[in-house]
Amino acid sequence: MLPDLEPKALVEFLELMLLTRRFEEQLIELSQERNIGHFHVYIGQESTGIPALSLLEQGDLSFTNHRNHGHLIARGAEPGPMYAEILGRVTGYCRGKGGTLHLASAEHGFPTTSSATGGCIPPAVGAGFGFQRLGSDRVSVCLMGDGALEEGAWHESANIAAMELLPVIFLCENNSLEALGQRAGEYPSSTMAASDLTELASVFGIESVAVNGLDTRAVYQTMAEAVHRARTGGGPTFIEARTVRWPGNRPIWPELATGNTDLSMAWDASLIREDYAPWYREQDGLLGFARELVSSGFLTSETALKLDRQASERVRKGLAFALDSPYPEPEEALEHVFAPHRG
Amino acid sequence: MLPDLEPKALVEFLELMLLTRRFEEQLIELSQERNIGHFHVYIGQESTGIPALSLLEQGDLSFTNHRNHGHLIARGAEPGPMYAEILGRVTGYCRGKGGTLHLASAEHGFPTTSSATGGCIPPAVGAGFGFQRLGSDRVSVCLMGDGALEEGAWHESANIAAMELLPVIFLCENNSLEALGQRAGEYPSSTMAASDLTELASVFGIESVAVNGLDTRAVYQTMAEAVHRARTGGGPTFIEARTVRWPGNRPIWPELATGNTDLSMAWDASLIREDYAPWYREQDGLLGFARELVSSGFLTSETALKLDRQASERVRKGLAFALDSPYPEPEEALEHVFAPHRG
Amino acid sequence: MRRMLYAEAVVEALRRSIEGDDRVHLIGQYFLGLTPHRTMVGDLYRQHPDRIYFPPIAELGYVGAGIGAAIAGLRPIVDCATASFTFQAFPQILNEAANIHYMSGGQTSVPMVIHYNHGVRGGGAAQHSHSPQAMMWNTPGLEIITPSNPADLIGLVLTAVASDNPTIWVDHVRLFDTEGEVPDHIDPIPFGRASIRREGSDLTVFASSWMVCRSLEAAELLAGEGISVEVLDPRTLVPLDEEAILRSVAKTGRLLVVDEGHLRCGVGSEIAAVVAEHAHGDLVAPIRRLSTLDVPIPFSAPMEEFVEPTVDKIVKAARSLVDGR
Amino acid sequence: MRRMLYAEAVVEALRRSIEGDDRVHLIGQYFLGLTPHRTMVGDLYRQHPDRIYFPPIAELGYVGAGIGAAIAGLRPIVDCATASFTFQAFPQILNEAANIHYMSGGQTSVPMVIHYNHGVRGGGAAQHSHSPQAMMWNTPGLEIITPSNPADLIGLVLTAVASDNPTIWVDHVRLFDTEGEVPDHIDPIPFGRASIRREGSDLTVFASSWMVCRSLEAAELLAGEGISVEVLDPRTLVPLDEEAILRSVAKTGRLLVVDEGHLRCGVGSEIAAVVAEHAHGDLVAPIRRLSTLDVPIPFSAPMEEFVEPTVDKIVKAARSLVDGR
Ligand SMILES: Cc1ncc(C[n+]2csc(CCOP(=O)(O)OP(=O)(O)O)c2C)c(N)n1
Ligand SMILES: Cc1ncc(C[n+]2csc(CCOP(=O)(O)OP(=O)(O)O)c2C)c(N)n1
Ligand SMILES: [Mg+2]
Ligand SMILES: [Mg+2]
Repeated sequence: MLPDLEPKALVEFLELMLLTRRFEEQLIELSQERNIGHFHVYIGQESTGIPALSLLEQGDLSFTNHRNHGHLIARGAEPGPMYAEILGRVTGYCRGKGGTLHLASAEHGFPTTSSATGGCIPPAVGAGFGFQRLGSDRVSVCLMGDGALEEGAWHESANIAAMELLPVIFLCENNSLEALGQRAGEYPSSTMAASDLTELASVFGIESVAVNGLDTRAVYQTMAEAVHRARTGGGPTFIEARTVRWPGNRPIWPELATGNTDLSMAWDASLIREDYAPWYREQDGLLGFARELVSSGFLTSETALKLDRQASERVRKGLAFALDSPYPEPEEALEHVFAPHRG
Repeated sequence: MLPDLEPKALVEFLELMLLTRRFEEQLIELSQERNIGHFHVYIGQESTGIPALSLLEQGDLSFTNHRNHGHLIARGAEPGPMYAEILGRVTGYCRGKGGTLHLASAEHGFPTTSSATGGCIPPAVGAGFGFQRLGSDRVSVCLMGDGALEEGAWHESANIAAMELLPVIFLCENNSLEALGQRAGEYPSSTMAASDLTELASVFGIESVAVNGLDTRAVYQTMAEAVHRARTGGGPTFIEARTVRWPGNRPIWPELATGNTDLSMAWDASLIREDYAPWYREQDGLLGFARELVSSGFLTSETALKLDRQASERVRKGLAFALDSPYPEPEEALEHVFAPHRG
Repeated sequence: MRRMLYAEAVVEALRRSIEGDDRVHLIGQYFLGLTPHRTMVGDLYRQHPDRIYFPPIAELGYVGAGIGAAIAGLRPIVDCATASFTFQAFPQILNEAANIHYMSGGQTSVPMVIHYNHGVRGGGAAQHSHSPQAMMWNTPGLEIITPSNPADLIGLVLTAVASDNPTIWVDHVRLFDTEGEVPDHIDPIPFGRASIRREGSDLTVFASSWMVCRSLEAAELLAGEGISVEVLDPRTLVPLDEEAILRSVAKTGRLLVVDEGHLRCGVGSEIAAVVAEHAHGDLVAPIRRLSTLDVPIPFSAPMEEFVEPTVDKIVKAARSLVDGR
Repeated sequence: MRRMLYAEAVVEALRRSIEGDDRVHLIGQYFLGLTPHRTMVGDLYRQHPDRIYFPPIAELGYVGAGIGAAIAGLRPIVDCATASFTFQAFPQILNEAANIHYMSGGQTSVPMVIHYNHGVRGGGAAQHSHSPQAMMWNTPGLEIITPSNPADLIGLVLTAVASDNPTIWVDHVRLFDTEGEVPDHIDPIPFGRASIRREGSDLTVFASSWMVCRSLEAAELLAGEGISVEVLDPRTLVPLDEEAILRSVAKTGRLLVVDEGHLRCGVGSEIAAVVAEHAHGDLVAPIRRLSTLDVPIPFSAPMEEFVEPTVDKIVKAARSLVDGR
């Protein structure tokens, strides 16, 4: 279902979802032409991250992980400096020091990005602690995968967040429902014995809820409640957003298994190919959201296609910017080890 | 209540409880005469460890922690080499290398003792893994405090034990019910948000049960079921045994706050002093067990006192043995870094 | 000038930090370990209850929380108690705190202090006697202070708290009972400036933290034998005052590195390597390292003493370096 | 003799270990990282499904489980994948595995192998490029093997698996594509015996793991300039073949230590210190260390290359040591 928002906001969600999708499809294509190294894509999770993160405000902080592209775009990061970072250019958000694994943009509320599984959890909780002690009403968002729940860092940090009623939202994107090696029906993920991930949080007394990550309305509402709770001293919330792992995401190196997304499949079922029919019909949150927008009359299919072309165009320009950008001087490697001492 | 066992077995429990108690009282007295360093006592937890560990057999392994004296005695370790280890003598179980923090006796099923909080948990689970892979029916016991549940090691290890249905018993002795700084009524321990410790295990699908650690029958039966489950492939069990922290245990350095235990208080209420009356009456599991044994007619008070004298005598001899023992040669420090390579 | 116990200086440094900057919060409570002095931290807590947080037994979680708090605007001082417990927090200290400024391309800083008590404390045995300074130093991105006396301690902590970088504050419970002169007004001490704690001409002894005290004691004894020892205290390992070390070695021609860590890849190895690389021509004798022997720390006192660098061992090593005896 | 890829040798070593001893079980599956070779481990799994365990993302938990399993009678080979993830397991590796034999007074042994892939792999950036060998070596109680070619790898792993001690098996993804001769019959290689990979008279280059390959390449180039380089591969850091190092330095009079870890308190510091202490008189030039620069590893390729020890840097350092250029 669609969130209860002005059409403008909904259209903006679509724009951001399209931007994320085209950004990553472009990246995968690029990776087939040249060796750009290992990276992780957010394809299939856009319907979670984009509505959820729309609720944040200036000064809120988000701590994401290796699968961060969609999170940054959701908060307004630009394709150009994102690509530049991923391609190791000096015009990247981290001046080429971080790459895709550590893509961070402080101006968009991403101070640092850890790609150690579970690595972002303690700092995310700590930012909540900082806000609380500073008497601020800002909130901290921990953007974690289901796999991060297997790390002890989760357990230690959840306890601290719960004990201190910290303004932290754990947005746990569970994309392992279809994980290879999963004991289907038994475990939500391949290596987690808990049969319901939300219980891993509620055991500490943390408000916990599972939502269908493809249902933008559910995601938006749940996140809105969580943000409100955090801002008003109500403590942490754990949200498990269940999405389906994109078929192209199965191998370690992503492949465009389902091709470049054909947005028209959202309203023209005849275009849906047999090979990945369930994906196009039900599992791709972007197609689902566009389908709802168009069928509810918020948008015509023509406008949708126009927005899509605009997104592709922004992505194309961003990539061109990145490819035109220089690499950092090798000596820049010596900078930013330490911040200078003042005074 | 008393476990459903032959009188002989029950009397043996009393003997071991007395041995543990006198062993530690003696140690505290010694620490007032000379500096023997920091140590942790098991006083008040005897009614848990002694019946529980009586269920183990040759080849089973136990992984204990800094509060280990009662565990070793429960499995038949001798006061002499225990004292010797605590006093750094070469006749100690670890030849003076471990001390009280790492008191271990492989022949009694204690291969190594970690005093890092939570440190014993992963190896305990691993021993279960080893037994399972070897096709053996031996079991592994993890002897942990409630505080160890705050460490991430717990979370990671519990998941592994649950996923693999390992023959592991987590015997978690919760002595924090009276902990200083505890938010009484809210949290069972001072720094744990979970309001029921057993849920920290059951969330993984581990069989979990809380027992009154002063109720030897409950402890014995629960442990018997757990051991049976482990031996027969039924997987892990978590037991929270709730005991009351001994008043002498409040400061970091133990003090004989309640004096040397006067066993007669078990049957002669007139001897109970006002200062720590609840302790003598209800919270000291040793007195409680002796009280039940005598009042149920399993034992006369005279026999109980005789056993007590025998325990004190064993402890006295053990201490004399330790004090008579030499320190290791300083050069022994160079041994046992590595086991030799063979062949 | 006042005379002050080192333990008192720890509390004064914490108090000045808390009272001097609203953003300073303490996480953890075992700054003074389990020593009798620990109650002084309790006093501080009673005076500033909203500035100290007592975390769960979750070093990884609470050190990491300190990182996030620093990013959000606090300047936390996080205590790990016994140095060995920092291992629990290594993923956050080594892989997050040390890297964040760098991998964000300078966008984000982590102004936090991480305190621990290292070394052989007497009966700590294998699991409570670590000196992980070498591991911290092997990790670019961490500043490291190793105070050895009350005045330095206060000045260095003030700088650490003002620094925008994660700083490791290395303490030793055996320092707590030592005394020193403390000026009435103490300024922050800039990092990277070694202190010559005793001047001498025959031999340079490099030592940090508690080993400075033992080295000074040894130097006094050696003076009685006519051996003139210069004791150099780096005060901070990161940054390291290489110049001061090379200057001293140029003067004395001999170097003994005393360090409480283990030998292999230790602090002593680094100092020896720096001098071997840059002062080869100045040396009239081989460099000598004196560290804790490469065995886990044994519990029993005679063995424990056998493995650590003692005054006696320092004296002997110095003597043999100077006299060839 | 067969020619074999290093990656194939990894699988052969694992297979021989599994097939040679029922007690050997693998915990973890990323022995070959995420390289294309990784499918070979999949084959092994299909052949011996009951001998490999795929653990959760819980390095502390599963490395610790390996310890307990070893105590209970297995001989586990535990894979931590990328070396940086060993930090998660440090409390178990450094404070349990390394100490257990010692603190139990020899009662208990921990016969396990812990495998990781270290170093700069290309784009791994700050959090996936660590070389924690120095930290492991700073911890008494751990054996460390650092193979650099297929034959050594197999022989060293056989010894590691037979050893009753916890042994760190250091690998490097950049080794996987290298090739080498492997005898048809390989015996276990005793620990503590360095291998002179190339004889030379002007300069000793000490290098381990992947840096051996780069050093050999540099030596070949230097030979063209008339500089004769001896390349010494220790094969095991613990135990260390000090004699072989001192013998080589006695012959050449010069030492260049090449190490992929960070400089401070690194493997290179240790080797430099050993030689400075014991071969001072043999040196005709100062020791020189070449390590990864002391910055977190940057992502972007030009910066990454700038910080690591390259063939070019080895050549230049060697040249300046020999010629004073
Ligand atoms: C400490 C650590 N262990 C292992 C890894 C290797 N690793 C990279 S991504 C990943 C899976 C994480 O799963 P999840 O958190 O669910 O994220 P997803 O990739 O599914 O979005 C793992 C194990 C790592 N990066 N860090
Ligand atoms: C990793 C680590 N952190 C902190 C400590 C300090 N410490 C020693 S005992 C203890 C309390 C442990 O509580 P619990 O497990 O309940 O055991 P109890 O002493 O109550 O029996 C702590 C925190 C430690 N030994 N190891
Ligand atoms: Mg996932
Ligand atoms: Mg407790």
